[in-house]
Amino acid sequence: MANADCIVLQGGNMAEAHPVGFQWVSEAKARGARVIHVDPRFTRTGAIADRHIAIRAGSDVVLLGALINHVLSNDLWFKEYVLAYTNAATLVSEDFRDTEELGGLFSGFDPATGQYDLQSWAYAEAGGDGGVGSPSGQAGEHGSSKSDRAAGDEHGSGGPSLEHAEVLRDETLQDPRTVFQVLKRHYARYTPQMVQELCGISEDDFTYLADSITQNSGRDRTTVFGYATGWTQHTLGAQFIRSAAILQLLLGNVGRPGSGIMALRGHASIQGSTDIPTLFNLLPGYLPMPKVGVHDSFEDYLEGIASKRQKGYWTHADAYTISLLKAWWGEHATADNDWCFDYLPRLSGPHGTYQTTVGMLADEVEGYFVLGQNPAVGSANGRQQRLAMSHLKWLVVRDLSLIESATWWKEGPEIDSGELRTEDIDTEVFFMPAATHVEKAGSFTQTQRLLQWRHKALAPPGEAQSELDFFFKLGQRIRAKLADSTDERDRPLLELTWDYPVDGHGDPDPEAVLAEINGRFVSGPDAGKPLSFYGQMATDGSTAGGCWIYTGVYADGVNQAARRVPGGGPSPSQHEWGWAWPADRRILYNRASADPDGKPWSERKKYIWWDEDQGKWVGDDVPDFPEDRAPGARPDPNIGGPEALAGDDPFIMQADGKGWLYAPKGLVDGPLPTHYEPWESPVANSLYPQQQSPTRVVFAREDNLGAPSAGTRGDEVYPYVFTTYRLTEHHTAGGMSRWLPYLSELQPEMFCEISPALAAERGLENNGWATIISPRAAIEAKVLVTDRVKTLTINGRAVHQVGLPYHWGVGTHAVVSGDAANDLVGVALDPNTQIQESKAGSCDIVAGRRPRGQALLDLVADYQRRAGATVDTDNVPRVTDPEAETVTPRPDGEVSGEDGFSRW
Amino acid sequence: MARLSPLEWPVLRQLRSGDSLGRGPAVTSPTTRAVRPRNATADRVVQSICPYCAVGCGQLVYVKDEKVIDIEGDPNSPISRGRLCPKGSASEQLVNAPGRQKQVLYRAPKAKDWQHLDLDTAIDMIADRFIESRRNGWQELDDQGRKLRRTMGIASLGGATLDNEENYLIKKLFTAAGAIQIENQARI
Amino acid sequence: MSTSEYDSLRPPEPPRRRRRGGGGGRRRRPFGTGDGNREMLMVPDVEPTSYYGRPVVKPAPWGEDVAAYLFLGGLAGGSGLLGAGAQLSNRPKLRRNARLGALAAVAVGGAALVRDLGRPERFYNMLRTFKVTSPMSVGSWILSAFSAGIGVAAASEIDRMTGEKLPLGKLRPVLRAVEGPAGFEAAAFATPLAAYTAVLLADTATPTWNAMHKDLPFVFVSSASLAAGGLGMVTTPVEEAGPARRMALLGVAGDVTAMRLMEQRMDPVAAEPLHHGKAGTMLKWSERLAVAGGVGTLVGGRWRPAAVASGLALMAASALTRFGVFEAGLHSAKDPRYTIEPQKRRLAERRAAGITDDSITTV
Amino acid sequence: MGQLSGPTDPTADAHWHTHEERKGFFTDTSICIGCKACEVACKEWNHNPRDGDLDLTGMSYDNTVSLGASTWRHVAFVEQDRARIEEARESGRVLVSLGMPQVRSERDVTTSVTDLSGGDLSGVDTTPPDTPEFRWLMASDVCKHCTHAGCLDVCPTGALFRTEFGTVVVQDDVCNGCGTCVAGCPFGVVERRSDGTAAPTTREGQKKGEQPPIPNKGVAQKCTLCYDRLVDGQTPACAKTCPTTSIKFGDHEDLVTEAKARVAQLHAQGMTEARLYGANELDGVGGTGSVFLLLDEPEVYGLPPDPRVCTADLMTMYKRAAMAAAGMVAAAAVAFLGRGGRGA
Repeated sequence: MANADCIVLQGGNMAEAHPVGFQWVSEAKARGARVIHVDPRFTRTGAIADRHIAIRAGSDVVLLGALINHVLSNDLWFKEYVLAYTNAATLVSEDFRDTEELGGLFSGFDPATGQYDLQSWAYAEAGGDGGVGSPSGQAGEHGSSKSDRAAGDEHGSGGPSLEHAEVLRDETLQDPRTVFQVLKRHYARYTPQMVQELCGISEDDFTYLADSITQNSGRDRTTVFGYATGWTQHTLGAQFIRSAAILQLLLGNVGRPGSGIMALRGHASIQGSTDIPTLFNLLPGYLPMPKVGVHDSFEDYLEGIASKRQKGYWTHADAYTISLLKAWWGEHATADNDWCFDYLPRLSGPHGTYQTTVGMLADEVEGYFVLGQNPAVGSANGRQQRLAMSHLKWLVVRDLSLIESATWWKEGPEIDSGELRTEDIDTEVFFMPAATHVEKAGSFTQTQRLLQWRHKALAPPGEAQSELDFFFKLGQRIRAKLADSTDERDRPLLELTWDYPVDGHGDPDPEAVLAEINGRFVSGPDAGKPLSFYGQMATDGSTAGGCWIYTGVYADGVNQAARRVPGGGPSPSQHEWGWAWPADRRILYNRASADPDGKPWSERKKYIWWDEDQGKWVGDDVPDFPEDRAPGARPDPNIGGPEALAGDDPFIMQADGKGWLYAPKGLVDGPLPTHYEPWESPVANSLYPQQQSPTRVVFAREDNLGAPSAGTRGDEVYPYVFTTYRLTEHHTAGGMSRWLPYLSELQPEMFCEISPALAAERGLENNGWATIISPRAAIEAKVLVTDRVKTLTINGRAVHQVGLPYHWGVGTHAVVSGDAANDLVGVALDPNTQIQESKAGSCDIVAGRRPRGQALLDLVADYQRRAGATVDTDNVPRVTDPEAETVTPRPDGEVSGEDGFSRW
Repeated sequence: MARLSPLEWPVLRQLRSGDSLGRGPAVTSPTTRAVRPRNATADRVVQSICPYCAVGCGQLVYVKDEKVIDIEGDPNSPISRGRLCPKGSASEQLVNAPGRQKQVLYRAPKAKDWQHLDLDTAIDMIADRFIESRRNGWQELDDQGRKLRRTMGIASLGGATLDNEENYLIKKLFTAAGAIQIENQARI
Repeated sequence: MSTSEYDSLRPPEPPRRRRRGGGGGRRRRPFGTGDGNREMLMVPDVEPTSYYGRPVVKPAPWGEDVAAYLFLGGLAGGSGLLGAGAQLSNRPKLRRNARLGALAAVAVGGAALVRDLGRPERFYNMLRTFKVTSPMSVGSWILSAFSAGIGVAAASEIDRMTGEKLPLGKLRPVLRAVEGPAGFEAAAFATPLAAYTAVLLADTATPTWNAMHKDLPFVFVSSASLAAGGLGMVTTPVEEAGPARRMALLGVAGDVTAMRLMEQRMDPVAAEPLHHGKAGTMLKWSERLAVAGGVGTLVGGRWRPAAVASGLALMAASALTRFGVFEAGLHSAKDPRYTIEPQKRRLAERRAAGITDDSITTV
Repeated sequence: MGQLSGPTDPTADAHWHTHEERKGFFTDTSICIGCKACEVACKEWNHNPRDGDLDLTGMSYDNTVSLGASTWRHVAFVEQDRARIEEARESGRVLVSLGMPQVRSERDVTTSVTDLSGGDLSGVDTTPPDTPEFRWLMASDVCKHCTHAGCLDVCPTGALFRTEFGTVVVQDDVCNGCGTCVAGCPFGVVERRSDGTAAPTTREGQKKGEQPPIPNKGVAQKCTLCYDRLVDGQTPACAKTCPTTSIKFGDHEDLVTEAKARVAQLHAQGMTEARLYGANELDGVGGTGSVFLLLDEPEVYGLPPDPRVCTADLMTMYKRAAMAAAGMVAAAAVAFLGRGGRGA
């Protein structure tokens, strides 16, 4: 980021959320880079940006789409880059129909299930049959081209599968079916006027932004985008990111120094916890969890990840999977039993935290582990979360202090309101004290995929223990109790490799676990030796490794994540500090930092280039490309795998080696980002008849009612937009900050931020109290009246926004407590990522503190009644304009899209 | 001061040193003259990483008498160059927080308060419940007779603040047990 | 819904007064009307800006003990002087009463000072150094020297009063021998004792005190004189109390004149706290009592009851002067206006006069 | 005897024989992001207790209010609209037009800019920015470590002393809490930590959230510029942690040079509201060890516009006191020499 010439921070408040990361922005700015902050609020990031542009929460695609339109229609795109490195020239299937024709929907929508059939979005085929590489009819892949196959998350390190890499291209870009032309048509209606109308951004600001990024892109210059939960936490969060990606590809800002789209993530190991996922839909290394009916056999499973005939490194998924199974089940995993593939449980749909919550409320889930997280405060619709926990038989909370998720049964808001009585709650609660980061050794993976090892400084106090220790011992205990079991279903547990070396206290050695993750040779001449890169993984069971993308972190038996050469060593890529996956590359797709001929685009932006004399790629980083593949190489694409990558296919994890302007697969809600209004919005979508994302995941329940959208009856009851966010001084749900006096005193009370105009309209005073009411709950907060929150003019009407930090919760153990903003948030999810929409919702705000007890419930109910909010409101009618729908539903009972791009 | 020697009386030191205004070394106390930074007295310094956000700032942990006495930024880190945000700067307090809970607590069904449980008993009880709920929520086949081999009785939330190794063990154990409802803050 | 028990506690009256008495708690005094934030945002800057109406300087953490000491120190100093005069002019009753009064005042005043310390047990550190730049240090040495002398002199008086009952033994002759010199030693430190407290207050960043730095010593010595005179009139029969009366009268004249002159020469904004609130009231009454006591002395000073009444009035006047000045200073430190306005004015004046190189703000 | 005003070397004035470079801070508020890491790092290092009552103040994002006994770094937050920004820009222009000694030629400006940024300047935007609609100022305040420190000179016990680094430090083991320094500071920095016996001026928290016993009760407290760290060659905690280098630590002389270059750079970019605070040794406190770059008048940040160390006038005060004392002696003489009042 420090190398960028222009930095656009949108959907993220970097200075507040990542002050230390922001030093690189400061540095770039000191060097002369322009910094632009696009956010609903004037934040601490805005305070030192060159310009802050206020945007209505949830309208980012309109702005980004308009920028794409601006770049395309003014011929400002980076021609050589786009032609060579993206799929701009690729032809799209004739069956594809864009939103232009269908009132805001793409072809393939099934209103009955609320899902798309992705087949018509595919690339055009030589044979003209349309499917994404379906040369032979409906075999394998194509039989299941339903939306649930499109698993963005599973492609965390690359794109989704294509059957093969042979695509039709028109290098002149003139064919109306080229991605380029499709893009042009799709974004034609995203005009600066539309930006003004829907985002509340003046044409002047738009021009400033557009000029800044286009003038700072090209051979000599680069622009970088930074985003955070301001983009992900929407019903079309993944598409927000996609639209930035399209823009960046068009401008040539991917794979080069000071370029790209940076995810600014909020937790120490949030990247690590998707790489080695504690997520329902993934196995380590972005291998998918098998799904019933799709992955019933091991062959189906492998074929589903990547066709052997596509380009790139995903074609070796079989080796990665078999190595994983060998790591888990050791000698029990053999070729004969498909390497214990059947030991893996099968998914039948999404099993995310909100589906699990519903499962708890239905008494299906009995036991719940809450590990260093605080769902009673941090999850959307907090009341639903707490009520769900009261249905559990048992709950294990592991944390440093008595967080609200451990104490809701005696001091939660529902006890106060009378909905729950402590003596009626049957849930057994175990509070297990956890170890802090200095009381255990282990690795975190930070936001740029860098693994850094933490050494243990001292032993945890009292009965506190690490998760590693706890789960290791729990596993031992469970296995001991089941030791005599002959039950078939206990075999995966009993045959599991669970024999890590332990210290004097019986605690497992974390380095041994890291070694298992890295992988080793199980047989052959090198048996027992650690693998040094994932290319060594074999399909014959001779290697074991728990997470292929991390292979190399324990190369040569050395903990590479613990490397601590001061400053990372002399190289500009700072290689000698920690270890980055994959294979210690610091910039992904860095082949794109050179032109198609392998020369640096410019001296200024030199990074990786082709050295003719040595016959290989050289530069400041590990080339993220086959090292000796010459720029001019043009292997037969049909040979598949990395060998099929041409010398100008920098996107080595994509099935066609190109950057995707148009996503024929991988996203379940459209191949091109399209603006829909949030689930709850007081604004009508002026771009399309379709108001909301047609594929959003909704939970139509009494405890999750939605506010009427603009134009429907009762829309005046919740007239304001609220948006939630975090502050520098606190950490997420507060478990690691509200217990610390030094942080608590800096932001001691829950507050809301409103504009002077809204304050005048509602009679609110600075530092007085306000009650904020949504269809889910009512909370109270102190008021900050400030010009930092702008009242925007949207569609000619004033739209007021209410800003709510979400760090506080109701309890008595923290140094500071308060009502939780997340209680207001409804559960509506991005179908790609299953991330909830916490960045935009509808509410009302009135002066004074909220009522207590039953009166609080009455207040919320009264609002619901006045708004006419029921389980049907904005939940059932997914398609705003039914006659625009032309797609025949497919009779297939599969449940909708799980997974996605979750990068948060 | 005077206890040491009457000659050390600062007034006399003022006279001796000519510091008539009593501003400098003439008025220092023995404590001041012997001052040393706390971190220089540490028994050991351990390299670590900040536990808060995902920037991954380097930290130095100073330990004395098996107690953390200071946590500072690690100037050698190319990520953070020794700097920390307010949360990172507060991490010594995170470790030594006055409100930190160090004992296992257990709340029985319908109980109005916590009781203490020893660690081993707690793990044993959790293991029993794990096995039972796993069994109760077991699904061998779906309604079309296809293999599911899973349990819906157990769920887990968390992991984004945990180590890769910890997440790995959790995922491994839960998957082997057939528990699929595993989620973390990556989605929240 | 729209009203609750807390609504009535919202601004404009700062709601959190309940927290702690006295100067504690967050001083959330609005600057002008409304709260600071809204003022910043919406009210155009007609008055000089401040940071949410927060004070710029901090008031000394001194309680009324210190104000009492200002009075008692002056009283002691004046009495010490009277005592020495009586010694020289052979007025034994006046001498005795002045010495005893001085000792009592200095003892109580010293105790009050110690009590006001944050760490009273470390009071002896006051003599750890000698710092001419620190009126507190200089004062501590003066106070010690004065106390030593007056202590010896008064001890001798007590011994005489009790009919030589004090168990002095062979030391009695010594005491008698040094009594006189001790009284003069004390007298040598008596006027410094009465005057230094003015420097103590003036040598601060407290706007009203600092603005008084040229004239406050005159006010304080006058006030000390009238108080000591008053005490003499109260304690001493009229026949020996002539000097006390004259000293009181001179004190009253000096006090009233010096106070008025001082107010005129001060920055008008910095002088404001002398006229408002508690301080204003006290100073108004101080002047009235001083004049009344002066008139009483002049008219009825030779009649014991009138002398006693006048003496009491004068002592009260002196006490009110000290408390008033003390209070006005603390008040001036709590409102940023008294710091900012005079400073801006003097800066502008210097700039207008062509002096542009001594500003703390530069480019 | 040391000086009481005007330019001087404070370390030499304090009769240090070992000579260290004078140390100080340069706080560049134009790049402060208001994260408050400095406040926390300071408290953590110095083990200062939590401050305040854990109530929101309504003062933007500032909930620690001011420097005090337990808050030695304080971040101010000021929200301003266009009118105020224009005024600030204008007042900065006035400073330039006053012909202050530090104004440099265009050429110098360019050179210093280059020095500061170390090369690549192709992208520097030198067009004056439009006056924005709104701005949010953040500034981390700290003890000024004045060349002529009022607190130090009025301290009767020698608890406050000038270190070999030219900084001003309270010795906790010496201070008896007389409080004179509190009134002696023209910047309102020093405060006596509440001990419960004297009138409390420290906002000691009342709400829950136990903390360890409060150290140094009843004793004057302020920033030490991490004296204990300096003697070991370490950087003060706040400067070390500052994510954006808004707080810079170093040799005072270098910092003043850097500060002047920075203000020139900002002026070259049209940000005439930028100005330095404390970088003038001719000012009322002889220049400060902690230098600030501000974007508005000092009082906007709660800083005095024209501070003058009280001891600068000390000789006048003593002279006047001596005159008054002499007057009192004269009055006493008159009283005794006058008629009457002597027996019968």
